[in-house]
Amino acid sequence: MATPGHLEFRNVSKTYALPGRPLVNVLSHVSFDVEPGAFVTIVGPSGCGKSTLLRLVVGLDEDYRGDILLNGRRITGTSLTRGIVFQDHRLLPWLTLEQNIGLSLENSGWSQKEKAEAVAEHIALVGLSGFQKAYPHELSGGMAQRGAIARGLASRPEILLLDEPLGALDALTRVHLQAEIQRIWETEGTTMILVTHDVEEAVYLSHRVVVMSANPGRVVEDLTIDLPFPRDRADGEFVALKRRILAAMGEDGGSRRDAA
Amino acid sequence: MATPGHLEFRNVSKTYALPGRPLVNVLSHVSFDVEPGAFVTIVGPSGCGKSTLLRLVVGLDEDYRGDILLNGRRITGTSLTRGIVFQDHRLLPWLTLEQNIGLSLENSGWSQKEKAEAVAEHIALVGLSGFQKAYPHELSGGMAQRGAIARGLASRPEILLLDEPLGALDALTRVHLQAEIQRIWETEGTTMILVTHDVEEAVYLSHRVVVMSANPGRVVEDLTIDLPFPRDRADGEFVALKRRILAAMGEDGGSRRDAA
Amino acid sequence: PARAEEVLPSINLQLTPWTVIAQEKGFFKDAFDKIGTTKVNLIASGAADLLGAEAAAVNGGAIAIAQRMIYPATVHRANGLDGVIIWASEPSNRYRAPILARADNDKINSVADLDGKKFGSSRISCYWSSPFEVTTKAGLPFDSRDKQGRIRYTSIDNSAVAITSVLTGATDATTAHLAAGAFAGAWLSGKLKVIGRSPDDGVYVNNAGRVTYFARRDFVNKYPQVVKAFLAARERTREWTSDHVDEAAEIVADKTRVPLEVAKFQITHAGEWEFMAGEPNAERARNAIKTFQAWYVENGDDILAERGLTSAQIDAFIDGRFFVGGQYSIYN
Amino acid sequence: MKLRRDTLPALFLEAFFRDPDTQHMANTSDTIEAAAVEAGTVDRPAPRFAGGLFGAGRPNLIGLILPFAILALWQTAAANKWIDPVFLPAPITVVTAFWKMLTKQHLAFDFLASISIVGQAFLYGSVAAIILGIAAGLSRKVEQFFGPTFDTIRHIPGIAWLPLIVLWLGIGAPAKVLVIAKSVFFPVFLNTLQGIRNVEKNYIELAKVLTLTRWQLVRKVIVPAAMPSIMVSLRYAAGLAWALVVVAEGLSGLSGLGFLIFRAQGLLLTDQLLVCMVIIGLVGFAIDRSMYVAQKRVLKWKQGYDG
Amino acid sequence: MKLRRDTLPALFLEAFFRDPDTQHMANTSDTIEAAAVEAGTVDRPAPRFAGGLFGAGRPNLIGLILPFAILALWQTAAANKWIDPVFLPAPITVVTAFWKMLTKQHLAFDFLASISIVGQAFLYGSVAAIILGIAAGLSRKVEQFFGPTFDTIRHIPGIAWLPLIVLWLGIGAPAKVLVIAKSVFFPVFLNTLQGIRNVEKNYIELAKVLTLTRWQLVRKVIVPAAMPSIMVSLRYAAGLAWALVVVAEGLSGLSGLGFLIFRAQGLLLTDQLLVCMVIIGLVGFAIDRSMYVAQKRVLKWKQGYDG
Ligand SMILES: Nc1ncnc2c1ncn2[C@@H]1O[C@H](COP(=O)(O)OP(=O)(O)OP(=O)(O)O)[C@@H](O)[C@H]1O
Ligand SMILES: Nc1ncnc2c1ncn2[C@@H]1O[C@H](COP(=O)(O)OP(=O)(O)OP(=O)(O)O)[C@@H](O)[C@H]1O
Ligand SMILES: [Mg+2]
Ligand SMILES: [Mg+2]
Repeated sequence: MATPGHLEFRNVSKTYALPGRPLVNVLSHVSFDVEPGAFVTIVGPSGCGKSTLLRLVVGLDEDYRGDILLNGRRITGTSLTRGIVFQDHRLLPWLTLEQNIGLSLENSGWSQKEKAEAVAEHIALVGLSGFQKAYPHELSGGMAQRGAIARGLASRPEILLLDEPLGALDALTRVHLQAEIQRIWETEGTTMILVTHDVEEAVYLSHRVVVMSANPGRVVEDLTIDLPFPRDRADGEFVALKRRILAAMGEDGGSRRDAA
Repeated sequence: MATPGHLEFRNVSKTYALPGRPLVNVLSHVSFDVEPGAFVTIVGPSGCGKSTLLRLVVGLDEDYRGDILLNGRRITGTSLTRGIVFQDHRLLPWLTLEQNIGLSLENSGWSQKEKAEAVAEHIALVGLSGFQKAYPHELSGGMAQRGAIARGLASRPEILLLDEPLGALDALTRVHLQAEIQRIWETEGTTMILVTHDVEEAVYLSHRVVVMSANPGRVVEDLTIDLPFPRDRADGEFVALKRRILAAMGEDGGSRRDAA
Repeated sequence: PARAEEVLPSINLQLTPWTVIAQEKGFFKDAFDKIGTTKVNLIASGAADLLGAEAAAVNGGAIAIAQRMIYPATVHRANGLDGVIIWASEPSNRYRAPILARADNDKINSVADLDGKKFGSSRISCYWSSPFEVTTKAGLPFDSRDKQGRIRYTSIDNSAVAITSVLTGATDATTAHLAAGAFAGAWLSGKLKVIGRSPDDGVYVNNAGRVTYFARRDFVNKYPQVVKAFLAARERTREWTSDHVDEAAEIVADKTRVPLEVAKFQITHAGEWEFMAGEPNAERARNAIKTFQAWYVENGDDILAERGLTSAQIDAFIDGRFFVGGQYSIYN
Repeated sequence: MKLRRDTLPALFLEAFFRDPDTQHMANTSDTIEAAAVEAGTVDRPAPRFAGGLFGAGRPNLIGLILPFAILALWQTAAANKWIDPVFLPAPITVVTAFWKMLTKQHLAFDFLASISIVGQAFLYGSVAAIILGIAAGLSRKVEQFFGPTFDTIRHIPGIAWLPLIVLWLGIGAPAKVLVIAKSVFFPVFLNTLQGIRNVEKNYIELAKVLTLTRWQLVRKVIVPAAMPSIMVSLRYAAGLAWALVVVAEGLSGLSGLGFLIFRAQGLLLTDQLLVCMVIIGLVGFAIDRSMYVAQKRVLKWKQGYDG
Repeated sequence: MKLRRDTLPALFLEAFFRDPDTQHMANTSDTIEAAAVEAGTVDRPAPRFAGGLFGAGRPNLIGLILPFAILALWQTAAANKWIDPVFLPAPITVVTAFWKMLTKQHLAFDFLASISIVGQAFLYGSVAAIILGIAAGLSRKVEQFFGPTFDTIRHIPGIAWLPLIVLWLGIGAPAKVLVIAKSVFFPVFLNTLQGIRNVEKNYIELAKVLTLTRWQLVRKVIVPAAMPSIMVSLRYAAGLAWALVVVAEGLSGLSGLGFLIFRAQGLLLTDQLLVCMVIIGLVGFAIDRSMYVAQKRVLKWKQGYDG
């Protein structure tokens, strides 16, 4: 269905002015490529500019230096081919869960029936059947986050940006959704860019892990994960890669994951 | 500083009405005790009623069956002795970070100087120095969450409820804050009730782990963790406890954490 | 010899062309000082007049003695306002409330031309009672709330709107006191012409068109000497003004903030009412009310029909003490 | 907003006799009350409302205190002649006057005349205001284009415009409608505009990401989010429209409540004046409550502060 | 709100000549512009505003189109006598009249008279409305107590109250102030109340958890959150107060712009009428923009939709 495109970051820099702290270099000379259909994960400490980077890709902010090119052309504005699951769920409080998910299909060009099916299917996918008519304030934190994931997946974009989509979920639900995301990535060929704090998740799911660091926000490591799917979390190479990423993040020694 | 109290849950039940789905049994006959100064962690799948339970303890909702007793008296209303860090950060958008944290000290009875010190100290604690004057929308997701933690800790309540406070944080920051929370718990004798999705975190930090399950929300396991502090995450008993909790949550077999 | 009375140290009066002259020339001072009333406040009551608010002002003491045309004054009394008329004017004249049309409207030159045309004026004043008589006598009754007549009558309370309507053709005719502040400008602009006048022997000129002054009954009973002094000052002002038109006009222009030519017009126009002579005879004043009341009721005035005054009420309404032969009369 | 016409009177009764914030609950609780008793507790906005006088709802008794106090004061003042009856006739006199006006003086007709003017003016004024408000809200350009002019014009008293309005529209119904509609326009326009400015940027970003069209953005995001603000201005403007019917009908005519008020004032027919005031007040109140209930239904997703 | 008095004129100029949403940026960018050039890009609300005519800001040229178009139309209409000069004198006549009124007829004095009435009425009306609005917002009980009565009274035309107001307060300044203050009261009251009702429940819960007192709740949570709503009603009410000064000053007195308007209408001095209209419009506009700028500063935390 989707025809994925080639995404390039060329020397992307961005600054914010903050009161009492003149300039924050949120992104500084960020450069890397994302192949069509790749699964790239971005990890890095809180506040290092991951969400900012995704905002640029999705086209919400065009005020930066450098270029973000899709198929060789600079990204301008938003597009249905680039979807995002925001870090906060951003379900509209005046729409029911169903309507919230349906909103992403408004301009899909599908028939009413296709839309209804897609909505129902994705609600089931994230385990929220029965809450179709619930308003966001009637959902728990994790449920709302799952709703947001359903909304992001439902419209089947070519490039899907996921900003810590699984952060508020328990391990079981998390594993289930990881599997679903992976399945969709494989069957639809969607290019996925995932932000996560869970390095294991990063290694488990992705082709490539981009490690960022803060002050200024920059890329410090860009690792290709060549292990075959499905991956074994206990595999030696898997653990070694995990450790290497953690090391890049400055987390080796004393970290509990390291010890696991 | 704080004089902790004894907290009892006696047959606590709560129901919500949802459109198209008449009644949700959010909590069903929940009973357990929390000793003064204990560190209790609640784990359970998304939507099983953890946040609801904390809302009841903090006194935001008195419409439930059964009793929640503090020092033998039913909890009514909110009190400065019971603090909470909400699952969403809930920083007030019109206050700067500093002011947001200061808000929790309004009625502490401390002098201006003490308040200012406490604010500065807690901002430093969560690694947000330099962002004192930033408004919430100028913070990243994880930074906002850290701000909320700072607010929760600053007023030194006797009982502190933490609703997934570390969910949006990278591993390094997370470990650092776990250590801080543990330190405060030890030095101040605060009773801590933590909701988390990270079972390792639960075992690492707490005296007791209460495992909940959904539909209806109920307690399925109530485990005492007797390991000495500081704990070793690689310790055999530690891993066994982790496994047992995961099993109680229905996560054994196929779970990645299990495999680790 | 007057009884010992309470002294009224200060009095509030309407700010009108004659009162500003009386104030400026010291006629008030001369009349009031004798009875211990040392302060006269002139209050500009603007649109409050129109809205019945001046009755409230009189009642609340904000104005001691107020001017009102006899028709609304009667209705106020009928509604229970506990006041008395302490002065009534001589009969009106044909110049007081003429029917006006646009000067360049050659289709309408007389009352007869109004058949089927639109007429807009305030329903609660001379602007209704005068043309009502004229057109009724001409066989062209106004529309009323209940039935259609020959002339499309509509009530327009805002005088600026009434004039604008005629000037723009939204209505064909209206009635106004040309000497009134709200109309003098329009008349002097030359854009209006007179197409009809109240008949000299008619009800309006002789009865309904009279001007009155009224005050609260208890005020009058308490301070009859004040009332007398007020009337005396008025009389003196009237005489002085007719001898000193230009000086009077300057005072009026300055104190009521109107252009000089307008002020002069307000004093000299034949239809003015500020400087009219009084009706000395109480009985004639009473008969005036009785006559126009009967006439209007007979001709279908829905308001008076319902709220008329009895003869006895009318007799009491005109306070004879201030007319010829009365204890406090200035005519004696 | 989506109410069928025939439900409006019912809504009004409901609005008056029930506590406002039990409205929503009352609707659902009918069906689930039984189940709830067995299964546990049912969540209510606040427990203090449980078990009212009339079952699920409780009549707004508190709200009746003040009106009755005023009525009692009025009656006492009239009985003891604190205020001259010519300015404040006794309530019973007013009732008599009402009856007489109704049976003998076509009061119903006047009422219809006024309500038709008010209704039209409110409709035109508020529709124009919402459309322009949305346009200005969506585009800074539009706001900048109209803004300074509107912000100047709206300060100029309506009365000052009268001659020009008569010039263009005469003194018939259109002029009256315009006078009222102009006054309805501004509060609704400003509140719509500000309501849109206050829509959270996050939601707009979401809409951008979902590539909603302008129209979808308006319908799905902006209007719902600005609705509380728009509704309050509509409620206010409905009152304003009534208040202005007097000015408008003073413009011309021999019918309508405004005419009656003017006439009653000029001639000191205070009983009739009070009849008109009470009618306008009560009708306004009824309209207001219907709109309030409509608002509650439209905004049932809203988790606001209930006091 | 926290502005010193002497900054107000400056604010007004700024408001007029700059694009509204560059205000905030303009303040910070002065200090950091230099640094930004070196270090990378500076975030601005929208890039389209970068590099305006006057440096950091851009004059709101769009907003001048309509006024100038109206002026041009007016001049043309007058020159070609489309409209009788008695209704619409040429602009130049109006300017002459303005000069004459200013130099020979104490226009400044009338202006001060009006502004003092309007200022007082606006102050009393809006302060009362905000206090009562907050009280009603905080407590359903208070709302229910006043609600029905207010919602009835506010529909009753101000003009209908005149006799009673005159009876109690006479026809001097207090009566005028009351007439205007009453009209200022309701929009501000309703918007304050609704603004509070719209404060997110989450924030109220937070305040409860922090055991803020009522007063802290009001100051730290409710007022900031309801501020956008309150501000828009204040802006609107300021306009209303001006519009009503005519009614109030028509009531009585020989001074003030309202009196001048009435007199001009009566005497068909249309040039003077227009002078008054233009003055009121421009003063109203100035007040409005000052309040707008104040609002922008007070609400600098607000991430709303910028159009
Ligand atoms: N206001 C409400 N109205 C109706 N149902 C509600 C409401 N609040 C919560 N619920 C329901 O209560 C259940 C429990 O919610 P709760 O927020 O306590 O879950 P949780 O255990 O915190 O989940 P998570 O880990 O996802 O945050 C959910 O099914 C939710 O739909
Ligand atoms: N609107 C803004 N104004 C000023 N500074 C901002 C703004 N938005 C973000 N920032 C700053 O940019 C930096 C990066 O923010 P970003 O949200 O991209 O971080 P992140 O990597 O997503 O962090 P997290 O993992 O905590 O979500 C932070 O220092 C933040 O303070
Ligand atoms: Mg982020
Ligand atoms: Mg939760």
